[in-house]
Amino acid sequence: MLRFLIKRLLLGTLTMFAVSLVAFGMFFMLPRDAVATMCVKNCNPERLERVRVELGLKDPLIDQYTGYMKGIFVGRDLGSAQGGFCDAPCLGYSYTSSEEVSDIFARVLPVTLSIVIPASVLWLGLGIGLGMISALRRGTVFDRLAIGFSLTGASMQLYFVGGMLMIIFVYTLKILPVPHYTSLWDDPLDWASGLVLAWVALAFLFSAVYARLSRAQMLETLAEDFVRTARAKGLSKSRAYGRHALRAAITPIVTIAGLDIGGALGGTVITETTFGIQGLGRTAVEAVRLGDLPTIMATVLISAVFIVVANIVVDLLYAVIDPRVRLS
Amino acid sequence: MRSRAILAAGGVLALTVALGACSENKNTDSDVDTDRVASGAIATDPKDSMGPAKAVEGAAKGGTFTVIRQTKISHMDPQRVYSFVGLNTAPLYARFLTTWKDDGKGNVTLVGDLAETPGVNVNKDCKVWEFKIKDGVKFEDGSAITSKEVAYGIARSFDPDLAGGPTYIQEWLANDAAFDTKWDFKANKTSLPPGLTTPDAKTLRFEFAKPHCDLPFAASLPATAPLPPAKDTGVELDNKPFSSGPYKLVKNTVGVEMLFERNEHWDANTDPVRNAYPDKFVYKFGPNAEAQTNRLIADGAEDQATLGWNGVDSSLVAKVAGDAGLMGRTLREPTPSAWRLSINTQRVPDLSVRQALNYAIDRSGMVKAAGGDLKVAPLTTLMPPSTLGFKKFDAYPADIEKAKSTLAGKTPELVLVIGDDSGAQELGTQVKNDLEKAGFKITIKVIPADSKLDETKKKDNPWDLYLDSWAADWPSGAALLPVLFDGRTIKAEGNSNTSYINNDAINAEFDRVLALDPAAQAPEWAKLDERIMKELAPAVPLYADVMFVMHGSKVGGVYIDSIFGYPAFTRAFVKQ
Amino acid sequence: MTHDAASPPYLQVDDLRVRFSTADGEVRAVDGVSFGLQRGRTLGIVGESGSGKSVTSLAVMGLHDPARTRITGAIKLGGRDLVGLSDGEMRKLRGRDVAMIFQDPLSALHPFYTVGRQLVEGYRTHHAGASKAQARQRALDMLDRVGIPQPDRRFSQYPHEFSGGMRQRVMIAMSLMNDPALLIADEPTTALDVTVQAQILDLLADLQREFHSAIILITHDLGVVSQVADEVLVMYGGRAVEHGTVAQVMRGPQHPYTWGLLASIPSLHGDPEVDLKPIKGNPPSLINVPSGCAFHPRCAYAMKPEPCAAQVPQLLAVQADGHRVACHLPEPQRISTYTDEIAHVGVAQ
Amino acid sequence: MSLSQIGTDAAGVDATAVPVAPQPGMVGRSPGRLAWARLRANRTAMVSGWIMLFFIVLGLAAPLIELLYGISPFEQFQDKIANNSLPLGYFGGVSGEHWFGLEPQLGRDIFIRLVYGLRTSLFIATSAALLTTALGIVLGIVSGYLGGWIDGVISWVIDFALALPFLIFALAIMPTVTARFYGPRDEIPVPFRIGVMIFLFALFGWTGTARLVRGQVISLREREFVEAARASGAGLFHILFRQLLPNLWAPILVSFSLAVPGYITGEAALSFLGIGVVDPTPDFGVMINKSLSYAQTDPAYLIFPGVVIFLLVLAFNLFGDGLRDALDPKSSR
Repeated sequence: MLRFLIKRLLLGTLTMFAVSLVAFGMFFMLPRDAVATMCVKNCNPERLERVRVELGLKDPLIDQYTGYMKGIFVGRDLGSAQGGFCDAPCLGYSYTSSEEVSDIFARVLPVTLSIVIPASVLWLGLGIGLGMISALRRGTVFDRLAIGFSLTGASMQLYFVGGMLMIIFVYTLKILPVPHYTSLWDDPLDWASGLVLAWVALAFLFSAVYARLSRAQMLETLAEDFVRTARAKGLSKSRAYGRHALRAAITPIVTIAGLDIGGALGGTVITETTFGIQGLGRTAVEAVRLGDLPTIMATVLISAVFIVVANIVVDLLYAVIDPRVRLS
Repeated sequence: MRSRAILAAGGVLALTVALGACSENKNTDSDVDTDRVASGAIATDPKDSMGPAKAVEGAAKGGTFTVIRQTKISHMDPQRVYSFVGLNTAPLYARFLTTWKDDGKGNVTLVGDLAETPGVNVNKDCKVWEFKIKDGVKFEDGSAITSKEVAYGIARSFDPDLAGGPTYIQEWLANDAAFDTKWDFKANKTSLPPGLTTPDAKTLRFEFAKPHCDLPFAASLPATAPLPPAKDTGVELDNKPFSSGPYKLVKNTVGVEMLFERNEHWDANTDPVRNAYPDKFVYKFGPNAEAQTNRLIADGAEDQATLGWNGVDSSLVAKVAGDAGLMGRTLREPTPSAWRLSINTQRVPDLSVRQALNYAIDRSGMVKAAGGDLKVAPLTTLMPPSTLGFKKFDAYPADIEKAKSTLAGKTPELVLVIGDDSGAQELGTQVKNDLEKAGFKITIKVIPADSKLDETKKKDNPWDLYLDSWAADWPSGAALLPVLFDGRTIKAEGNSNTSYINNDAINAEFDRVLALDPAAQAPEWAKLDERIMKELAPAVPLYADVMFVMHGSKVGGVYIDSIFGYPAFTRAFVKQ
Repeated sequence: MTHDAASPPYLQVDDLRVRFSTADGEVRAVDGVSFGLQRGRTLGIVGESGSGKSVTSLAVMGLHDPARTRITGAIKLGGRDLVGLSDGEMRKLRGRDVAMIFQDPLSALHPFYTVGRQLVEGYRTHHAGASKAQARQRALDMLDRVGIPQPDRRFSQYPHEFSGGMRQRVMIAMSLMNDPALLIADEPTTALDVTVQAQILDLLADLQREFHSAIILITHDLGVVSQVADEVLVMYGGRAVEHGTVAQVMRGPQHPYTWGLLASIPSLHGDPEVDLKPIKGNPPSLINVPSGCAFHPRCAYAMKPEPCAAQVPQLLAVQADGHRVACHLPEPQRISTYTDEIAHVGVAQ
Repeated sequence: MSLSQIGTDAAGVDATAVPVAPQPGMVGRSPGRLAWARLRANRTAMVSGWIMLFFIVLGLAAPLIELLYGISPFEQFQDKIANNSLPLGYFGGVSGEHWFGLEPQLGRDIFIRLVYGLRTSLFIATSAALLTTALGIVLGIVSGYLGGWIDGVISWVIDFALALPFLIFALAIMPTVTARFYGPRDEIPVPFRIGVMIFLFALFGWTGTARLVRGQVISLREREFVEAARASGAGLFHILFRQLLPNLWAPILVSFSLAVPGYITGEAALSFLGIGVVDPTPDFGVMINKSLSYAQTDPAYLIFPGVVIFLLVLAFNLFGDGLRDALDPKSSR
């Protein structure tokens, strides 16, 4: 078990390293000049060149890369134009927004978390609940409605659902404010009302997928011999289905849920774009558009960390749930 | 059964269809005064530069005025402020050498802000200028503002770390575009740049190698804000500027919110333009134009004293325009942001082709493609109507047949480069379709919007046509025509003359007019505008942006400033 | 055998019919089956897949989905009719009065729970007052009883840590936790190695002597039946086609289908030159059961069209005591055909 | 005709209780024919199949439809646009001439642009699904069958590909690649952009199929027929693609059929973000992106493309589900 964990962690580190290399390489392949972008009206070639030197963009790529990575672990000096020494974990100083990238994160990460966490609770609850119930009530009207719901949801586009939700609830019924982000700690009610449409849209789409998945999984599990054994022992339906079947049916769902949530934490670009909320996803997209290397690196790394960690967590969860994994 | 859910979804759609279909979209008249003519003067009487500012009718003191904006303000350090939002926010917490008295309708007067008058042209040759600092002007800590702090502010704008702000004064003092190599601020923090002196605590003196009659204008930019050397925190000043204006920044959550409260040491009697009615100003960042507009349409309790900086979203223009009640809470004025289709004359040397391009563009379609007549106003001149001395003319009235005959059977193949931002793509399509009707063959090249900006500024850029905009830093033709069309300034990159036109006769005209007294220049620029269009046709003027902003029901006193075309807050108040 | 022939049957099934409604039509999985079974006796139910043998046993357990299953007839357990009992009532019987062992012990045990937990759970379901320790002791006793070494250690292991035979022993231990009067073993040895098969069958026989329960052994293998059962019920197409003691059915089978089953048992004593004879054709659809005798399309001796393809043969007693057969062929012909053509390739008892 | 196997249709406690009893009529039919027969019997799948076919024909026949409809996707009708840049008239300018109305601003016809958008979308989705499936099959089979370090490497690459944020990379790769292949004055041809999109999908999309195939292969690896082939000295290629692959076609076909609607959505999403197809090429994602901000003032602009893409994806999903049921009756239904 410990060996397994160590192996997973090592592989995860390797993945992160590879991701950082790719992200770094990607930036230098970009056909755009971040420095030229930074200057407004008064740029001349000499000044641009001096800024490039200042930012270290003239150093060998290897030095730039190691410099950046060093910053993450021990911090580094960014120069007087970028606020001097930057403590570890230093994610660098944004070229375009004149602030430390970690400050940008402190601003946009809560936004993405505020979208993803409630939405995932909603979609997992709704999706798994629907799927399980419809599997147990196979063939009933409920089941058919649930299938219809999940197929509709799985075929919908987030931006379309989002647009329609806004037309209905914001513009026509006027019962919700235009989607926006407020800090949960400042005003919980405004936080919720500003994000609820994003949650609903995400939950609608994802829960459809999870309803389908968990229905199929539950049906498969219900057909398993051990469920019949449980019933044959005289266990009640609720116990046989609610415990024995559910526990077995939930494992593959945990895997997918882990990866989905991990991926979503790395940025819900389309959700953010649809609802006009500035989270990690849009920040990343804008950073790429503007060629803002430190922000690109940091967003890519953060979202990769989420995915890699989610992967490891899923593996661990799997081991907790399934003794066959744990003991092999 | 499965279809039932689909039916239900269909029902919701049908509902919204019904909602959408219940109103017919018709043509409406916008009442933007696109033909207003600007008038301007430079105040010579020191009384004009003294406070207090003229009271605004119906205004009351107190309350919190809120501005919402999509993204944070890139720089708050006055020496680095150059964005429109920065330029119009800086007056809250900083004072400059000169400033504009502005009625919001194009009638402006340049007055002294910290200075008693907008500068004295000592030898009448525009080479030596003197400013006398007013008595009783103070920083937020109560210390007096003298010519020393103003000079220090100008000096620190030489620091390459503090880039971003305008560079006129630095370049004029150093007589070199690479001013920071001429004088190193970091190495000489206790001295002043060449040509800048403070003979006494009241006097600031500029001595230039060449005449710069525009100095009083340039001095109105926030870069002339004062700063005591002890309060210079370098790049950190961006987050916490040291106030010389009526408000001070007391809380700054970068990118989220800024809170300004009164600076008790500011004296209204010294200030000719700032009324400073509200007790507090709050800037909130995040919501996009659409969200801002929707909030303001709703006019909820928390948004009644709020202004949406990013304007009425183009998607909502129709909604706002169709509702007289909402229109009553909007400001709509043409701005100095003028758009043109630049023609790279290095690649399109044939004047007849450039003239044909001019004939081929149909501005009424352009206006629709750009979002309607509440977003843009058609323009046939290089200078926008907000320029002092503006005179309307149309050298090439839109006419496809005329365009064809001007081309005389030629079918020029031209490449139009546009950015990948969504607005630009519509315009690109519009331009392409217009031009192809006249016989051009247009290739649209889409590149990232931000790199388009600097790529087209490279002299050897490979494109023929591009959409460009220019907003002058002061409403004088001097800040527009020579900047955009003087061929002698063309360098390898970073050009504003993106038409790369270089005509000796015109260049000579620039020199002649620039040497005139600022007041005398105005009509000359208008004549020169027409001459450039007729003789060189280096661009196709398209339209000027219309500023169409909305505010809550308790907002008063806000106007669209005539210099930059953005909401200005010097007279803002919260209705009680 | 210690049974008392005069005692009333513990399980009495009368004219049991089980039907499922499916999208494709009604499945007549069991169609009029009757039999009785006393405590201490073992009944082997034999047939191919789809013959209705498993459905019969599941009907006794009450494990069908009530929404889609129609059960008619009577299933009397200790005098009480199970047909029509609510799931709640049925639940109390399951595992206590009737227990079941399934074919594949690996899939029949929950992979995520320890063996001990699964045993204890069955016990405590029916012994509400029992403490955990009591239940654990009972489980250890049962594990020990079914021949699992080191029950203490094994108690906290997971099913995948057991071998196939050991798993089946666990299943048996689980079924015995509550001293059931009736034990249904659905193909308990099919998934096991031959040597292990014999051990498990021996174990079942031992346990039966000890606990004096009735056992229904479901299998497709007449050979298995001959080793442990007292009686045999041969099913085909949802109907009983032959019923009698092991001796009667094995020595003098009278239904052509039974002959086919017998012929497919490899025999140590038979002529090695004669190939095994699988029954030609496929089992019948239970939605469109062939008319008349369901076996007639595959029966080499069928008298077509009348009466085999037209009339459903009744399960009628033959001369020998208690031996019943459902076949239209005249009894003498059945006896002679068997002795002349079939017996020499079949099993010799 | 009631041809489906009765037994395996059941689930829950009945599943193993009901005997599998194929009908006499089915004996001797190949699994493919059986599946086809089951598919034919599934009304939902057939209806969605027809809708799917309708969309495909519509897309393929786009130029013909343009001819009949008489309006090109690039033609502007700005005389029908009001000075607030929205179409004149009711519901986004719907009229006998413009069935789905006009786009705001430029005034192009929405119907004909949707027809062409369909064509783009279907082409990209189908090619991407084909490519990713092929890639996934090869890597999945190799990884699952060979095991060992090859499996380790491929599995790590899968993890790695999953850890890369797709949209960000797509955003970065598109301009990089186009800059590498085309000069600054060249218009990027639409087929090239489409090609890059397909390539992007292939680069990131093969992992799902590879995982699926790998799992299946691992379970098949020790089966007799593979052992037999191995014992008889069959080459690796033979075992992988002649022995194993034929046993995988059912799950592969299902994953392919469900990948197509996935890529329809994906293509629209990329274009929605301005990464994929760009104006003036007609495209769903581009249209929806633009229409989103008109949700209040011109909802028709959002609704027409939104509903079309929804129906398209729904038809593909329903058909894919039907196909899955037909190929693998034990699954969900």
